[in-house]
Amino acid sequence: MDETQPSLLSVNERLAAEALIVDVDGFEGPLDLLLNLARSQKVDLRKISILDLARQYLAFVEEAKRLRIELAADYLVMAAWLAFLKSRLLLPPDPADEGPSGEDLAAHLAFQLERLEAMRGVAARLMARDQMGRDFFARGIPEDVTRIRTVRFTATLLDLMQAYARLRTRDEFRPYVMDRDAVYTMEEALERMRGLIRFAGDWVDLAHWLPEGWGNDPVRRRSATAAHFAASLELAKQGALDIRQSDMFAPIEIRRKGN
Amino acid sequence: MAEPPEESLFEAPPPVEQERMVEAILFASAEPVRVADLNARMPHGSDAAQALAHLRKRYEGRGVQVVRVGEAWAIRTAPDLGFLMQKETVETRKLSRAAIETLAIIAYHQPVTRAEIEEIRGVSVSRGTIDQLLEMEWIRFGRRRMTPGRPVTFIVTEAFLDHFGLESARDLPGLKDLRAAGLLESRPPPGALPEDAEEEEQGDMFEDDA
Amino acid sequence: MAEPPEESLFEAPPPVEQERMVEAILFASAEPVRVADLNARMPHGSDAAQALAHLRKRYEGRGVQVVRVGEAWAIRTAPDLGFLMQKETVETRKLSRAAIETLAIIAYHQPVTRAEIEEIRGVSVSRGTIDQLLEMEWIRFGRRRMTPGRPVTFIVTEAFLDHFGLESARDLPGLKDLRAAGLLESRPPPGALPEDAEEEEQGDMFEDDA
Repeated sequence: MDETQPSLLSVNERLAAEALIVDVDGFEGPLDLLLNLARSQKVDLRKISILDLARQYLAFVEEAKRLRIELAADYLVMAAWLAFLKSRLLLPPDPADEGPSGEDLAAHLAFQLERLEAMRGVAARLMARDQMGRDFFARGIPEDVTRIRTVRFTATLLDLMQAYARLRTRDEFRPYVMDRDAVYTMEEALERMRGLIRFAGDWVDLAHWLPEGWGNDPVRRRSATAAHFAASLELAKQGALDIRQSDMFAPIEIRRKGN
Repeated sequence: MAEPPEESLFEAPPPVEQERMVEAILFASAEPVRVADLNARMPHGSDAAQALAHLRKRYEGRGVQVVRVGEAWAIRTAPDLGFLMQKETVETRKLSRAAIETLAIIAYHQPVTRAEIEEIRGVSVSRGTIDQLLEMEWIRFGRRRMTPGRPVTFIVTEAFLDHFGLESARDLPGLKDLRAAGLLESRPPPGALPEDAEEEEQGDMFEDDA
Repeated sequence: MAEPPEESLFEAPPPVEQERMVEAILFASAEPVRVADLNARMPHGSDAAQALAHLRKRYEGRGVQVVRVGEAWAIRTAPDLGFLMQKETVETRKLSRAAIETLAIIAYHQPVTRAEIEEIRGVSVSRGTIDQLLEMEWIRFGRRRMTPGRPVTFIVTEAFLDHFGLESARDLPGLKDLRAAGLLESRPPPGALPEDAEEEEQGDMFEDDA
């Protein structure tokens, strides 16, 4: 369209704008509306006249104002921006101006419109594809994978030794520990662990090393645990064992050094 | 009559047997099965990928087909026989136009941030739209973008590919044309600071195993 | 894409097509399908029974088969491939106290009879405990004892030695070691086994360990 026919253009544009306003609710924002206007130019989107488009959009907003239709704020923001773009496109470029040229801005708007149009096109193509559950189908009677659980029992050499020792000492054990009250000394623990440590080839939870009869009663367990822990530190210092704890409050594990 | 699997532990079963095994596993599962999972379930030394290639050929033109879904494989009925399946047809929830467009933008621009989706559509994306697509398991969160604010990105899932019968995201209709036309580039508006890092990441997505 | 079914209304589809249809329907159906239902779903003039017979033949020897389920038909995994549909998981559990004590007694006193085990433990040994240890292949039957009743004896196995990293049962820490280690805090009670004899026996058995 030519600038020399403003009146004719404006009549057409007003009519078009009025038609659009009827279903302004049907548009998904200004870009959607612009794309609709652009389509009405009936040319390849790449050859679209952004200047005409700006005019059409502004006519639409004018018409809405005249008809006292409330337009959402983003429509007005777009109108302001397009008015700015229009002036940029019409006025000769100001060499002192730093900002992007009107042509750059117009090109970007054209790109946005073309991209939105393209996305709508592929969205439609995507939805037109054969779809599962409508055009093709998955197995109706899936055969479940059954799980076979096998339990493997394990025991360590220490378990074995402790079990045997427990059997061999069972009858006399109780009175023996009773007279010690509830205190297990560090010396006792050290003595005991020196003998035991060579059987700890793998990491063992220190808690498993407590002597029989010291693991259940909390008072006795605390004493024995403290004694064995102190003894472990001593043995670690002497280089007889490694000691580790994976996390705060996690089990303390020990292992013979040089394994 | 069954050949005990233990005997095959150190010698792979003959190719014909491997093909039968892949056939049985794929038939049994409604979900696509990954090649790695096939190999894990088959006797030691089996080559599921090769067996798959043979099986796929065998089912060409049949009532069911062996299809690839991303890194996995499945058996699906031939699309031209859909008319026989009224009984099996599942009524999918009608997607809104916003949801369909958002889905397409995620598929073609992935990984893509919510801001980018909004920039392309020119309107804000409602929480509900994204939620619906997430719930349908057609999209999922991708890696965070290494830009200020570290926004999350969205990508499409294997279930999406499965639903639309796509072998991979590279097989999206019209993808090549869109890319050739430069419509998948993230082009910042003039005057904005170029976001180089982002452009790079964007380019990676479809290239790595092309 | 879909072949419009109307075209087939008055002329039955070719047999190969009918076979494809039966294949797709059996595959996608959530339950076995009767021949009458197949016919009802297929285009007019189709002969589902014949198509089914062809399909059945086609799947002979394949990884899945067309099988009859009551009055209806379904596709199922070939029986010899059932093992592919099983996933084995191994769970590790600690041996029970009864089992570990029984095992210890057998290891230290082998060959030992059940009556002797019970004497040492002071409680009866359940059949299940012995069975479990036998099943784990940590113990096995030794020679029968040449005493009245000729009771069987138990001894530990190679697998037992393997598991505990022992060269032989002689490598088990002896009583002296246990005592030195503080595991034996007192002398064993004067029980059924004469104390001295036992010590001696133990000494014999494990002396190279000292």
